[in-house]
Amino acid sequence: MIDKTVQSVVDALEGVTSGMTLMLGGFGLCGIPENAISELVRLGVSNLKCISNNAGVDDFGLGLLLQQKQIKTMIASYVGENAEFERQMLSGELEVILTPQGTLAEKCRAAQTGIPAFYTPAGFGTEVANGKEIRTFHGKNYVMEEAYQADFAFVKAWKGDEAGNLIFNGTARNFNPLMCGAAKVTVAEVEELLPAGSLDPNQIHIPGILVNRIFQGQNYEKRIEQRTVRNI
Amino acid sequence: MIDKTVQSVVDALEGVTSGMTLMLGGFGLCGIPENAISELVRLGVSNLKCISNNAGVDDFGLGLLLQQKQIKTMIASYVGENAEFERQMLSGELEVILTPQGTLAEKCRAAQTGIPAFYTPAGFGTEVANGKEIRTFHGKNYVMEEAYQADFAFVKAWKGDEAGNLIFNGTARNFNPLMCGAAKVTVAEVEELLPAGSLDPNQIHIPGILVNRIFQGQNYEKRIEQRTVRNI
Amino acid sequence: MALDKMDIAKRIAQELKDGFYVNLGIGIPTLVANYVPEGIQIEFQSENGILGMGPFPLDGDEDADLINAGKQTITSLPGASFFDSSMSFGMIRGKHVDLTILGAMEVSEKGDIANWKIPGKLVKGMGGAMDLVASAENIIVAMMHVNRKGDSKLLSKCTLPITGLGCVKRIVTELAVLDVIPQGFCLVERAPGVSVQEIKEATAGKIIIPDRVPEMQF
Amino acid sequence: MALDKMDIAKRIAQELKDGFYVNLGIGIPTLVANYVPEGIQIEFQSENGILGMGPFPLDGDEDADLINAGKQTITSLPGASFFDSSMSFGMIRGKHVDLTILGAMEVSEKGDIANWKIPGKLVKGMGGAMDLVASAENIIVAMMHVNRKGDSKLLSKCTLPITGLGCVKRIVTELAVLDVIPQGFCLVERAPGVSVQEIKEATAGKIIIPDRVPEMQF
Repeated sequence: MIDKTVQSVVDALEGVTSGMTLMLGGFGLCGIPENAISELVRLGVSNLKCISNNAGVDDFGLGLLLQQKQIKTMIASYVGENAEFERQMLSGELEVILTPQGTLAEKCRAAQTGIPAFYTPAGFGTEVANGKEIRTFHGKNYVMEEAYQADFAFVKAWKGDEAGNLIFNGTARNFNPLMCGAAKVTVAEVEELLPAGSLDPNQIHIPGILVNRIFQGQNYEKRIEQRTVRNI
Repeated sequence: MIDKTVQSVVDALEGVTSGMTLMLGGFGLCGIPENAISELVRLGVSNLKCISNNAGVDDFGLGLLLQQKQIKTMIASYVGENAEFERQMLSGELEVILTPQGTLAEKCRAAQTGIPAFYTPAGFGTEVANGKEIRTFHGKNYVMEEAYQADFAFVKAWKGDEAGNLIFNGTARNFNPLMCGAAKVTVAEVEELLPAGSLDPNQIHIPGILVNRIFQGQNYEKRIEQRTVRNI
Repeated sequence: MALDKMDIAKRIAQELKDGFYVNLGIGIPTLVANYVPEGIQIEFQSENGILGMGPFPLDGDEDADLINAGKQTITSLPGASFFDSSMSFGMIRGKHVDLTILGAMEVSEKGDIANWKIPGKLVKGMGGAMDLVASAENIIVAMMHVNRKGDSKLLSKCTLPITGLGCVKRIVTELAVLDVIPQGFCLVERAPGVSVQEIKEATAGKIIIPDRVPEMQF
Repeated sequence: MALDKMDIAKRIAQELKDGFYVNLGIGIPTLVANYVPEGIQIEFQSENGILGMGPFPLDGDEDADLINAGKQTITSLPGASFFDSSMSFGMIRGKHVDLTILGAMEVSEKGDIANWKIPGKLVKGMGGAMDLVASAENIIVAMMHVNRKGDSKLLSKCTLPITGLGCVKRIVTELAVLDVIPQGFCLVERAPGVSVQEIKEATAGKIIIPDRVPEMQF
């Protein structure tokens, strides 16, 4: 067993510097790497290019990095719910590259799996396809999309083991598995870190080979964006 | 819950006709859809194009279809261990298209996920790349490969539920998940068919949406090709 | 009388067929889940990674790890499954989802849809909409026939940035049900008490009026 | 004296580094697992879908659902995981596997490898070999220096159909360890008692002989 554990979030983020391209898992505030984000704020690294489906809210998630103006470029599919984001985007401080959600997922998975490019129907005929190759297969038009290239990927899992194997919970899975191994260094934080051999090898969502560093996360807030209940 | 159960292998294979393209899961004899293969023999359909990593052995797996000369074209990555296969191939009765194993897997997954084509480094500079587009990304050469198109996919899972959700066991997983939803009709046979709600939604390998018909398999032989043991 | 949002959702729910996997967009489409006809089995997919989505949880049962694409807390039903975003959009692109219901700012008579961006205003992003409209065989748009300024949203050509080309099959508004056919918008049904003339006037794109246009039945 | 297969495997095992994920081909490469140096952690990947592969099972413990790429029954170690073929070759193409050790029929002085097909003879197929050689950063070939007819397998150009171009980094044979460098095969080590001259004669491709060629150490 190859041990991937590091003792703290500080060790986990060693090597992160300003100007890097980072992938961050999560959908909205669900399944975001809370510990890594806090540490990025503490480190004060800037000029970051962040690849993440969303950009958090004003005071949580990637919103914390926006507050400190640490992000220069944001690649996302949906960026509502964030006034500071809006201000920086409209003032031109922040570059925003909007990408269809499925394309964003597949570009991560392509990076993970050594596929340099693929074709998708998403975005054909729209401004998303500008400057990209268009190609017809079986009478339908597709856009060529290339794999992302990133320096660090920060993901959050539910359970993990010392070998770096990960299991996600519910819809907190989302982009997290696809970002593992999709950057030069993958850092996983987990709610529960277990000894190797604790997880059923059949049930592992991401094998440890795709994770470089794993650590026991602390103080998860797991904020809910839209608490919605039924009455009966 | 959308019920995908059918009562027998006969119902499961309804609509299979001669000349069709079939995907069959399994690696060697591990995780092959034994019941579906037996029924294909019984049905006597011929002129089949089969996509499967291997072609079985003389008296088991796809070898059973070869014995009856039901296969016209075989797409596989490795076809050793089968004398009848060899005879038919050398005599020209059987067309064989050899495809790198990872490319075969990815062409199935592409069909499953609506990706018409992708680039892979496998086979560049070899006869596998003949007639295919070559393209350079970041200084490395890649071959363009297209998704498969198939009529039926036959897969074997360990556990399944009425909704068609599947869980695989050990290395019997192999190509089975990738063929689900990769053909017009996906037929899953399982060792244990359970009521919907019996499986943990976190642990499902293939969601039922990718399976059209599911049935309780019978009399699994699960033959071992190379029984190898250690002495201590 | 023009329909309200609940009625639009109710009318769209009549399009659900037994065994359909359905993806619902935010807004009116979400309401469709409340009107699934008796006796048919439907599974709802939410593109953030669940199939077999159930109703909102009871107060106190909310789980931060279980939300829908609108970021609302949800529940899962027996037979549900969770998966990653790649598998989720694989289902969508692979045409495994039978029906997509979503809102729109504009639809053209060619079936083009614009629903993600108003130039000069804040752009929130397309989320999964471009993947959905580029992939689904069967797309129903739920929207108001005219915008707040009184301009028709059914146009000969979209004026706003496109989300997808030639993809909308059917539109349900507060006034009518229309199909997109090669000749333009084909009027299929009128809202109860709404005249063909009213619908014609509210439709800027080319509209085809059959001899008989029945009222919607609820 | 020329090495036997066990010794070739033993020498290759010296290339293993702590924390390496390793894919072993069929034949001599499989034997490398028996000689992992003390004190280092290695995980073996088998491309049919397991990471953390253990030794063969004890008699009676065989599991038909647990095999390696050679279709042999195996076991799994603590920390192991099972996955599908797409994920498995994703690991390989994505360069997550640190070292690939495989056999060859021919290697050229440019690092091309041929190991899957002999025209006119039965073709069994490339299996995962083309994916492996096209992707791995670090490929070691384990093979005999000459074939049964006495012809060198280290050539200026491969005569057999290619498996991959310019991919082999190091070759370990019964006679020598050689690196593929821009100028050709660079002789790195001799088997104990084997002379430089012997190696030179057994090598048809261009061979570069440094001033000092140490003997292999075991």
